[in-house]
Formats: sequence, C-alpha cells, structure tokens
Amino acid sequence: MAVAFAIVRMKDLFAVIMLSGIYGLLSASFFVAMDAVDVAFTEASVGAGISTLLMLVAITMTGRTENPSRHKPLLALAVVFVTGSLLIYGTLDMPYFGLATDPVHQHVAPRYINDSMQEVGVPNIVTSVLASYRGFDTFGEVVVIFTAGMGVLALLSVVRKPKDMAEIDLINKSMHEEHLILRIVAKIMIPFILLFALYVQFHGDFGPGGGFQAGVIFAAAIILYSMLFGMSTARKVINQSYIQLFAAIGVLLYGSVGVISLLNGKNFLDYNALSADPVAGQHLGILLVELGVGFTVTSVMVIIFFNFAGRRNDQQNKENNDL
Amino acid sequence: MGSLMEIASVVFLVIGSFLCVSGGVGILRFPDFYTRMHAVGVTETLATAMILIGLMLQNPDGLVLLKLIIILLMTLFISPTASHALASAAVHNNLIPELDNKAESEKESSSNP
Amino acid sequence: MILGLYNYWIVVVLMMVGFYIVIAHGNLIKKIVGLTIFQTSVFIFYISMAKVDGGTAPILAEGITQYSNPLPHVLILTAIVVGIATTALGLALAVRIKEAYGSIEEEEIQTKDNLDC
Amino acid sequence: MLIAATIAILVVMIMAILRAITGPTLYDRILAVNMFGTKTVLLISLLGFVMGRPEFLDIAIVYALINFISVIGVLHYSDAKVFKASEQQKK
Repeated sequence: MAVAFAIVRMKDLFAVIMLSGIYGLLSASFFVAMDAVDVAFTEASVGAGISTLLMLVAITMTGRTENPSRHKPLLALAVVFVTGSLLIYGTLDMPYFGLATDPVHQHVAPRYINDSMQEVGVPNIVTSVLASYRGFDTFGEVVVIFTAGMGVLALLSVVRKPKDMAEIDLINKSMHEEHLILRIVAKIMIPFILLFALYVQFHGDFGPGGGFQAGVIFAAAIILYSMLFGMSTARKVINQSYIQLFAAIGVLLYGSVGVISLLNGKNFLDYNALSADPVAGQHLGILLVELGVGFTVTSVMVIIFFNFAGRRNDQQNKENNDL
Repeated sequence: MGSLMEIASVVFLVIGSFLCVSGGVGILRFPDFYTRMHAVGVTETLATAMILIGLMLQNPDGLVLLKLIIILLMTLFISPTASHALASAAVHNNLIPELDNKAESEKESSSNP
Repeated sequence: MILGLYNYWIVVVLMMVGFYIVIAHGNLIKKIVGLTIFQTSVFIFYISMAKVDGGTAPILAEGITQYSNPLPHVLILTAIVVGIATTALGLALAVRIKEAYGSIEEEEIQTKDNLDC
Repeated sequence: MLIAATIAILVVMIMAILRAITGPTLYDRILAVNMFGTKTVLLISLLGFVMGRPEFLDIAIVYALINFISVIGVLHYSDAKVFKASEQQKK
C-alpha cells in the first residue's frame, strides 16, 4: 500500500517505475498468499518483468522528469474521496472475506471443482476452466492481445534503411566489450529459460502454468538475448516477419480448433468432438489451444519489445547524427 | 534420523533468516551505495542458500528437491552476476563512493599521475 | 465483525490511489502507471473474493477437499496478459505523442493544440 | 520455524521498500528492487511449504529468472543519455 502512495508523490519517473516493479512483485506474493498460483505466475512474469521494462524503454524515449502540475489537486482529491467513501459504503453489504458460503462460491464454481476431473481430466482446474469451459472467452482475450500487438506495430514500426545497419553493428560491438560476464551468464541461462518456458507450457495441465505464462517467459528470454547481444543480432536470429506470422498462426490455431469441432457437428470449441473418447478429446483440445495461446503471447510480446527498442535505437541514432 | 534432519533444517533456517535481516539492516543503515551493495550482495547469496537448504531438509523427496536445487543454482548464478552488473554500471556512470576525505585524497593522488 | 471486510477496503484505497494519479497528474506515463495500479486493485478484488478460508489452490490433489474458487483466477489470469498488451499500446501512443508534440505533459499538449487551431 | 523465517523475510522486504523509496541514487533503487526480488523468491518457496503444497516452487523459479532479466534490462536502459544527464545535474 505504501508503495502506491509513494508512487503518487514521486516526480522522478524512473523511481516511479522501479516502485511499480516492486508493486508488481508485492501483488504477486499477495496472490500466492491468496492461493491463486496461476495468477501469481502470470503477474510475476508480466508485472515484475515485462511491464517494468516496457515502461523503462518508453521513458528513455519520452524523458525522465515530470512537470509539477500547476493547478491545485484539491478537486481531484475531493472526487477521489467521495468515490472512495461511496465504494466503502458499498462494501458494507459485501460478504465477509474468506467465508465458504459467499454467493460467489455457490454458482458455477462447485461444478468446476467437482466435475472437471471427470469431464476434462485435467488436475489444474484453472487450466480446464480457461481452455475448456470458458474457451470462447479466452479466444476473445487472445484476439485482444493480437490486436494490441498489431496496434503497437502500426504505431511504432520503423522502416530501417540497410545503410544504417553497419553503423549500428559497430556501436553494438564496442558496447558489448563491457558486458562480458553478463553475456556469458546469459548464454548459460537462456537455454534454461527457454526449456523452462516449454515445461510451463506443457505442464500447465498438472501444475500452475499454461500458454499465457509460458509465452511471457519465452518472450522474456528473447528479450534478454536482444538486450545483451544487440537488437540487430536478435533481429538476425528472429526475423520479425516470421514473428508476425507466428502471432497470426497462434490465433488461427485456436480458431481452427473451434472450427473443427463445429465441422464435427458440435458447438464451437467443444473439444469432445476431437476424439472418440471425450476426455482424450479434451486433452488434445486443451493442448492445441494452449499452444495457440503460447504462440500468440510470445510473438506479441516480442513484437512489442522489438518495436519499442527499435524505435529507441532509431531515435538515438538520429541524435548521434545530429551531434 | 528424522529429528536430526529437522534440527539441521531449523538451524539452517535460523542462520538464513538472521543473514537476511542483517542484509536488510545493511541496506537501510549503510552510508552509500557501494557499502549497501556489499551488505546486500554478500548476505543475499548466503542467506538464500541457507534458507533453501533448510527447506530441502524439510522435504527430501524427488521433484520438490530437484526444483529447490534448480532455484539454488539459479540464485547462485544470478545474484552475483546482477551485483556485478549493478556495480560496474554504477562505476561506469561516475557514481563516486563516499570515502573519508583522507582516503579520497590518497586515491586521487595515486590515480592522477 | 465489520473488520471482516478489510480486503475490500484495501482494494478501494488502492483503486483510489490509482484513480487519483490518473486524474490529478499531467504526465502521460504517470497516468499509465496509475492505470496499472487501478488495474491491479481490481485483480486483488477478484482474487480476494475467490479466497476460501482453509481452502487451497485449485489444483486437484488427493486428500484435499476445500479449494479456492477457480473462476476468478481464470478471469484475472487472462486479464493480466491483456492488461500488459493494452499498457504497451498506451505506452506506444505516449511515445508517438512525444514525437509529434515534443512533450508528454497534458497541459503542454493542449496549449499546442490550441495554438494550431 | 517456517513461519518465523517468513516473518523475517517480510521484515527485510519492508526494509528494501524503504530503501527503494528513499534511495538517493538510481542504483540504490535498482539494488533494492533486486534484493526485493530475491526475497520474494524465498518468500514464495517458504509460503509453499507453510501451506503444505510445495509444488508451487515453479513460481519461485520464474521469479528468479524474471528478476534477473528485469535487473539486466533496467541496467541496460539506465545507461541511456537521459538518465546520465539528470544524474549529473543532481550532483
């Protein structure tokens, strides 16, 4: 809580972003304490890692300090207090924290908890709800992520002239002499991270994990690589057009699983249609769908990062040329 | 045998917690960045190792043990590397350690010629 | 007994902090940070509703009968990833605004707009 | 005993937050965040044991990895000119 208050007071945006990183970590540990392991997993990789990095890249482009605001924040404070007290008044009718008899726990949750083992055959209820019971929602979310990735691409993509490339390579080479230890350790770590991402992807049925988390971790490994070895090297390894293709393939994979079940005479995304045995069909369906999610999330995260970093390099080169 | 393991685990946990707290005190009380980093960097690795070993002794079976070992190895790799990177970046960006005046003048005289 | 509602109060306080940042600060990046705080408070709201006393994480295992509610977890899980994607989009917009206007302070942008008109 | 260790780690986390809030230089803050991350790894593995479901160690592994990545990333981007200029202005 205190972190949030400190964020309000700070003018220095860098400090704000560091604190928001801590805030992410803190809320993730809160999620663990609240038994939401899958959520903690996601928040760990997203809130603490990727979002901090993205904000940092953004402020290197937009400048670090914040102007003091000229008008008095009294009005804003008043609005906040009124809304806050209304909300607190509203909570007086809410059920108490942690009671098993809350209305939330009466509606569909018992069915998920009791029947998902027979119907889906996956121990991790979160995964089975995510990919099977509420598969259509998740499809929507994946499409939203895809769209956001495309939006960033449209806003920030840079058309690179081949002449600049040699110059950038030169800069990178001189810079990387300094990062020797980091690079060696990263060389050791990156394969582990990729392997672990795959483990998370395919172990999502049994423990915390799944396509979303695996995608973010995979993307984090690629981001680490591109930070330490330079953007141009990373672009040589991972061609951006392939990544865009993969983002589309992920969504298509998800959608086509749904279409196949439609063609087999069942509802959209009804995995029972995929195989003669319903449980095997569910397994196959969840596997494919998570794979699609993983593809899309990885590629969208990488696209977002590449475009931010590419934009930034571009700006820096311009500044260098100006000097 | 079981009780021996438990005692060992408790001992490791106590040592680890103590080191953690001392690192925390260090990060709050020390005067400048480099000393703080020394406090944190030294205690952190050892404290993590101690607590993880303590946990390993609590539950010595297959997968859990393996994961704990993985975490331990990773922290042993990561923590010093991060400290190193942090320190080198700080030096690189001209963050000057707060030294005594005497020591500082000596350092300057030795580095200037 | 009213203390049993403390989780909601924490959520409300956090939410209001985020809200305050969004409406009272002019800097666009700061506004985005405020939005993420707001967002996280909503996540905490859902997750704390899902908590059942004595329950454990919703991964089926032998010998455990009481689980927390898995449904909010699913909703928030996807919401986090969508949240980062939209945050990235917002940051991208901020970067473009910086390039176009040379500033990310709301008031400066407005004065520039008024000059153009 | 596990609970005592958890409380110790929580105390240390609060100390790290204080340093991150007050920290005069940028690197103090990064250091505090790094330390906070390591402590979170420990906290989560301890919590897993306290709650009797030690299979949650996966999360701790992710934390260790992501913490590394974010520290490296922060350092990488804090080399930018914008920061250097403002740090020098402070002196």
